[in-house]
Amino acid sequence: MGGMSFAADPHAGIAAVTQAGSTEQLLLTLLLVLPIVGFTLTVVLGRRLSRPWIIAVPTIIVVWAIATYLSVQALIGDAFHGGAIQTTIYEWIPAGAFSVSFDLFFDNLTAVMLLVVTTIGMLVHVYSIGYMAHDPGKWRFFAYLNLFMFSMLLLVLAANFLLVFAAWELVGLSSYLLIGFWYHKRSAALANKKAFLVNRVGDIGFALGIMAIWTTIGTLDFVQVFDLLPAQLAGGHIEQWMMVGICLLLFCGAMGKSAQFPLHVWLPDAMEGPTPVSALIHAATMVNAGVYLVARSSPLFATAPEALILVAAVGIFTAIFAASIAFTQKDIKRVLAYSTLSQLGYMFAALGVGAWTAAIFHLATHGIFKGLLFLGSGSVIHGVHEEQDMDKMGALRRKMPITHWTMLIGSLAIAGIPPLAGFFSKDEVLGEAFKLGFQWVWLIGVVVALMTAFYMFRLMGKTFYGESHVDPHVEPHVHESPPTMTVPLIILAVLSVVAGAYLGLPLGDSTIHHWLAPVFHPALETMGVHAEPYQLFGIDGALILVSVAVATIGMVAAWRMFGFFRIHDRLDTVRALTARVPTLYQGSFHKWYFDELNDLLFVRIGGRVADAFAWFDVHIIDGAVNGVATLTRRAGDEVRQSQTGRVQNYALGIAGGLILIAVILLLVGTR
Amino acid sequence: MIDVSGLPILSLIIFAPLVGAIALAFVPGDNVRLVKQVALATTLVTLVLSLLAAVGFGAAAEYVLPGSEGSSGFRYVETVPWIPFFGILYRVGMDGISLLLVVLTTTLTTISVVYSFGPIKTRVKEYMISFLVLELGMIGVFLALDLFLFYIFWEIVLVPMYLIIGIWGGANRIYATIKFVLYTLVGSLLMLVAILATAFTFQAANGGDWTGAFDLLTLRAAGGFDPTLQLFCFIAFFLAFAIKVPMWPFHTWLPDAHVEAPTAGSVILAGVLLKLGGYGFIRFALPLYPQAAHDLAGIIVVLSLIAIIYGAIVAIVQPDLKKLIAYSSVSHMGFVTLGIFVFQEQALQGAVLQMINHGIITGALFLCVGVIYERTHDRTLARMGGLSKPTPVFAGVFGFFVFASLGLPGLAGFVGEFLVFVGTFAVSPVAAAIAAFVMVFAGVYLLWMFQRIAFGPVSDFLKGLGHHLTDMDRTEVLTLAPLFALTIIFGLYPAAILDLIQQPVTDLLVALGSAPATGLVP
Amino acid sequence: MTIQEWLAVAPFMLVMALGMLVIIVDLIWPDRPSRVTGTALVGLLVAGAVTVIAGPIPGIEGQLPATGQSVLDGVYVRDQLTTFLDLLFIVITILTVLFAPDYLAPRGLPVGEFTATLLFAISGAMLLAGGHDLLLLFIGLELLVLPGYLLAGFAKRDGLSTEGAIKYFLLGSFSSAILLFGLAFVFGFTGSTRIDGIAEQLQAVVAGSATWPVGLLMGLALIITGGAFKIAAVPFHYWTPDAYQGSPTPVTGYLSVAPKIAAFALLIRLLVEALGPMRAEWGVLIGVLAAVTMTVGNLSALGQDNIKRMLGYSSIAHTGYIMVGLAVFAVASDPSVQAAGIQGVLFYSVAYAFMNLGAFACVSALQRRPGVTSQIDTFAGLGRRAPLLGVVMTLFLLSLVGIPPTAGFFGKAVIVISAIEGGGWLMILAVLMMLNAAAAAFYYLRVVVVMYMREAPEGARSVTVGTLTQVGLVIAAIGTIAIGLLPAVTSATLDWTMEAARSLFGA
Amino acid sequence: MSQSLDAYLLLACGLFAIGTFGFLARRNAIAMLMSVEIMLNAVNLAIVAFGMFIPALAGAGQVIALFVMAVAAAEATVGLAIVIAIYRNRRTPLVDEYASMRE
Repeated sequence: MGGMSFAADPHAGIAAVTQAGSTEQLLLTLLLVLPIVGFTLTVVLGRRLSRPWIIAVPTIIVVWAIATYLSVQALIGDAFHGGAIQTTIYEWIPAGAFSVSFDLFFDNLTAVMLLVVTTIGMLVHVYSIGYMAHDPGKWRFFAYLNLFMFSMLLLVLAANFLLVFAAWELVGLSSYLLIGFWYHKRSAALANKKAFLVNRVGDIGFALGIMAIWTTIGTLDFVQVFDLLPAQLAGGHIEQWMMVGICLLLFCGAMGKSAQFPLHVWLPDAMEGPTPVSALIHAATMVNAGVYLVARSSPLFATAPEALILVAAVGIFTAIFAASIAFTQKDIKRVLAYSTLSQLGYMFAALGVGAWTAAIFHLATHGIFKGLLFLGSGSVIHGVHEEQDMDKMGALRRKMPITHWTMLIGSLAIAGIPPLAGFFSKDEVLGEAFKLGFQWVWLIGVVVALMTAFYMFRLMGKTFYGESHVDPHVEPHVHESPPTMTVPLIILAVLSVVAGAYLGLPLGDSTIHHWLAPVFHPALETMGVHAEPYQLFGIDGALILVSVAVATIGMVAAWRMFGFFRIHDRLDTVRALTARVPTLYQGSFHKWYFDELNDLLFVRIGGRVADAFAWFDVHIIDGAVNGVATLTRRAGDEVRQSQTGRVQNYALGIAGGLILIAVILLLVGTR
Repeated sequence: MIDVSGLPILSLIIFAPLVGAIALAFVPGDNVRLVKQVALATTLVTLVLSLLAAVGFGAAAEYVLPGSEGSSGFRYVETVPWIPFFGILYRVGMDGISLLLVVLTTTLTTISVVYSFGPIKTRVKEYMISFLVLELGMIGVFLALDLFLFYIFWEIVLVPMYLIIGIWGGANRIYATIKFVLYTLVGSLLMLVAILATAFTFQAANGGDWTGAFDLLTLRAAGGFDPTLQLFCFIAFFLAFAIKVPMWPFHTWLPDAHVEAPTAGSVILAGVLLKLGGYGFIRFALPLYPQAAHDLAGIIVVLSLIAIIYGAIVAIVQPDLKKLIAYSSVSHMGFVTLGIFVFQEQALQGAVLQMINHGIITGALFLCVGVIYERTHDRTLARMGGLSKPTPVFAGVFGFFVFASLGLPGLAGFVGEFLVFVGTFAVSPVAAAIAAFVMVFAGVYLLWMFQRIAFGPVSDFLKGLGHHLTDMDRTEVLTLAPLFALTIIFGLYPAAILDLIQQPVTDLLVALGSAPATGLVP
Repeated sequence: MTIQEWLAVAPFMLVMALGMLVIIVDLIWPDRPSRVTGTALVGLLVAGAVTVIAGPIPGIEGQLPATGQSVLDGVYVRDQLTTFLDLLFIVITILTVLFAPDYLAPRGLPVGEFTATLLFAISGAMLLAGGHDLLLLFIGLELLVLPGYLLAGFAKRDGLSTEGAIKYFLLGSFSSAILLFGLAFVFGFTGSTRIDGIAEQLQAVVAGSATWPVGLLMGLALIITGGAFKIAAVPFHYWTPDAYQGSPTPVTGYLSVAPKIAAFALLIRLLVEALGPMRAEWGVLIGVLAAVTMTVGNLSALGQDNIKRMLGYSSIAHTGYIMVGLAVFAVASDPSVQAAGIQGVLFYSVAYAFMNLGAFACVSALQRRPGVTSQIDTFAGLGRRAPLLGVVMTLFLLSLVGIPPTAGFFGKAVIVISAIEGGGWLMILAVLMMLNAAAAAFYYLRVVVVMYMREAPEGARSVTVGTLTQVGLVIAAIGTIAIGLLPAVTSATLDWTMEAARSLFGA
Repeated sequence: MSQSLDAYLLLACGLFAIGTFGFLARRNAIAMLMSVEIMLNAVNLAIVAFGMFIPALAGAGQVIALFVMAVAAAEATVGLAIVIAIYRNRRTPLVDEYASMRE
């Protein structure tokens, strides 16, 4: 732990749970009640409102204020002494020994998550006023956004696994609704279904994991689970392999929601939704739920190092895999989507190596700058009249200066250029990985950093610099976006600049470590990780230099290729380069054929299998049923044929029957 | 609060529809308005009576069988000797499970009757009489505590449903209705043999005295039938109930019946009739033949798992809306039987919950299909598309129930399914893991259906309907609103159900010899 | 003869005399058939009243002792069984008398002759009910079937009617000869014509554990064959569909009920009472015959489009069900179980009488207008054309299926429960019976389908049901429902049939 | 031989078999009716034989035989009536042509 030092507070950690005071209870409840009320009112009244956002947006601003107040109280005011508060709303499922309460839980991790979620959520709401201004169905949009905020807040506030699962599904629903917001587009209708279904695949694991937790530990409440676990492990009630199993199952859920390989396929398609949705749900908040889940379950994962290695491997593989696709995509939102995948991979890598704090740190900063980038891209798309293909953009920096500058800041941040936010968090992820003995993670991570810088500046170059490829009809109408859109961009840009420094300094003893130490202390204890002094002029410094260097290399390379600050871009060079490695280019361009593979496996082959089942049902099972009926009738017709209408035949029947009976009786009766 | 303890409230609930049906018989058939009013009034009275029973349920005294220790768990018990020759009683009683199912029945029947005002144009009187008799039968099944009485109600249900599908159904209705009746009869007639055999065994052991031989409470208290008898009788009961549920591979009557039945018929079929099977298992088959139930549980669990997965997979490729939902019922009802036969507290509670919730949600889905059908006279998915635009309210409501059916937390479908999962996992993680795959398959068929109907551009077929394609009218909203509300209420506050069924479930598990499983933490 | 002895024979003698009276009335008022019908109905009610007064009936204080009254040195016995059957026959006759005129009159068939013939036939049935002597049983049987042949061919200008009659007649007399030969063997090898005498003789053989003489076994085989013909058991059933189809519909209704039940009475007297000690020999045989009969009957009915033939096959199936009760008697060793078997036979007979007569009466009502065929299609849209007729027909059909709460359901339940009490392979018979009932539902419900789910053909005329037929239908419907639905009636029927069955065992 | 009951019974059985065979083999309704009469006479022979050889049955046998004759006569009457009726319809006494009712 890079030089971090925190006082081993005996009260720190999960044990220090107190019942929420009435004020906190009210505020926590309001956090959930307000958005759901906003949702309901907007659904009921929205169509009749001249300004459909009039309920939804103020609601979320209030929610943001409450969340910020609570979080600041907890993190800076240290109101709960690093511990947690819990409050019971009511008993949700009282099924005998299986009793699940609607409990809310608030500790420092929750506080950090709340800050990220509500801040970006609030900004996106405001931004949407402008972005959706001309959409006839915008009341639905704001209603869905409120529903999403409710679900996401429930997700971070939930005090037990089942409630998290419930929220997990609800964010999935919101995501489904918002991806399919433009339902008349067939692609949107397909994308939201795909998103929901792929998520459900992961949810199987999550659900089974929850069941496993209940059957092994006997409760689903976070605090109780974490409390009971050590004793039960030590006492042999629970075998270690069970923990590995539980953790892997939970991780399945996380993989689905956070779109980790191979369940990553839904996220790029989810870009069919309106851009604010992509920013809020598919970049800054919902997709982080998987990271949050693993972080929240750190005491469990800490007991299952085998599972953690898999987490790290999946994470870092997704990081490089997604980055490789982001290289060649033409759709501006898809580049960002793959970038999101890649960054989420970083977070999982961090979780996997045991750098819990680093993962959350990156989650927070990534939320800010990726939210910024998406909103910026939305501004661009808006500016060029709903065009998403970067080949039809270029040289927009003069026409959309605010968008340009804010996105440039975002790109620098994600590339990891000091002193922007991404630098601090990414450096911490990579540094921790190296120092905790996962040099392979670090090595791949460094490569990914290089790639990240490259594709981000490719995006910037193709969009804002070089020659304009904008449709000539549209060109004269390209304009900067309204203030409701630019102001959130500016705020996020400012945050991208300062958040990293605020949270990440001083190096080795950063604010965020202080905040999260109580949360992750038990996990670290279990894993036996101990803080080492930070060596700015030793290993830590060297690692910083390496990552900054690779980021710069990537940035400069893109810079040169995509014509920064030049009139003419060098697309010829790019073409020549790609022509030299056609296989790689095509592979990357086609996302390594994963959509095709899925189509083959699940649509074609799966469809055939389902057809076969249906055939079996109709022809074999129902065929057997009808067959019995037909057979019976046929038998009846056959039997009836003996009814010939001729008296002699009938008499023969009687005589035959008589002889048969007589013979039987004589045989039986005289034996 | 009205005190119902002095009234023969259960008999009132059972026979109120009969009174209505008889009254209807004297209403001239061409006075459709009066016919509808009488029918609606009858169902409303029955609904109110059942709600009164529900309100007074907590305060009502539990019946204690003379000569036995402890409560029987049933309230409002009424006992009248019926056929003394065989010791057959008219004995009805109510526990939490039957209370829920009765209220579900009265609610859905009322809704169905209201819904039918529009679509049913021919022979309205006969239709309403059939519905009322159907209601009588269904309520009777849920309340009967005498095996013979139970069987009689069980068979009574058959006739009106036969007529409803056969007279007011679709093109291929006769095939469907005869299949429905014959299939059900095969099972139920064998069950009759088992009932009689059980009673006789009791009588013989009791020195030739028929007293109490058909009485569930007496038989349950006596217990301990010979294993061979248990096995055969259980198999007979199993057949009857498995066909009704319907369990794989006895399910093929269901898609046909659903496709051909009129909307309200489908609602009742899916909402209540399928529950008769699950209820039969819980109320009769398990307490009477616990040994056989244990012996055969493994097979039944496997069949349930097959039903869950298989039903969902087959639903994926159904071109007809009603068929799709019918197969989804096969899958959903698989959870009921799975939950029952793992003999675990949570699973059993989940199974009961699932029965109620499936009744509400699938009933609502069929009503939604009816809304489409009334406007398009078609149910082919391939012809639908983009209904969100011309009929937004409908699309919203339909989507709501689609997600409820999908098991979205917070809505009714989730809790039951999850409890079954949890309970199953505690007994057999492998079974739970297999069943869990339905989470994806259910998503595939439900979302596919929803996408085909609500999303995309408006299909040419629908465009051709022009102004006939109106959004839901007031009656339709009125019928779906209670189900909408119940879906949310039972999703957010399942305790409303769970508290009621805790006692019966515990009793059943004790009778089965499976002590309620407790987590390690109290 | 004492008063009591006169009372004992009074019912069948009254009916016989009534037959003659009807002839006289018909002679006096040849063109007033309603007087004939009225006379017959009044007379039958009187006969019924006399029967009730004579007793013995459980629960009613009659003039005769509950243990029964022997007449003429034991040739005729009026016990609970006799009274029960007599009343059942009288009810059947009343119903037939009610149904017939509406069918016969439009076709120009003489009501007076019909009624007289019918009354003579039924007096034969009543003779059978109480016959306790081989000769008397044979006379009774002939008195029953000879008018039956005439009734079958009553529409003598109708080719089908006469064809059915001659088939029925030829095969019937063939089987009578067979039965008679069997009676002769029994008579010769036991040395007695009295039922109890024979039973005593055979009991002695059983007690001496000697083997049965071959002649006795031959006699048994011949009796079973002859009896099986009369009840229409497979493979002696071939005459049934043809005779049923050909006969005028009210006659078919009568033929499907009265001779069958009377033949069962004959079998009870012969096989159960007289040859009871030999039941080990005939029990299994009857059981197998029962299984084959119900299965073949139902299978044959499945594809049948002529409703009279269909009901004919169905009556064969019902014969199979009733035979289960006989098998129970033969197989069981516990007297109370044996009684339960006979009770099943009797209970089912009552239920069957009401529902089957009712069903045929509906067909007959539909055919009031000459020229209406017996094809099931003629029922199309009946639910609309004649709602009440549709409803009662549905009721009878449901009862024939065995759907509660109807008489038919209880009939099946009582027989099944007796089979279960019998245990062993009778359980298989019970299950087979239930599977058969399920299959049978198909063809009964097909009629309901046609009535309610098919539209009436173009130009179908509305159906008007005659008053007498209406009264008869109501009686039959009430009987069908009451036995199933009204607890008091169900219980009374159960008790009565049980007592009647027990009276065979001298209890 | 002629003094033994069995002989008479065998004769009766033979007659009965002949009657049965006639019933099965002949197609003419009248001939079939005559075959049935032969069967009834066979029975009568057996009954009378029983009466002869078994003292207890002496009286009964003869009475029964008389009754059977009466019944046979009645049967013949009814039968001929029916035969005439159908002959009027069908113009043939051959029963295998009476097959308009069949499956």
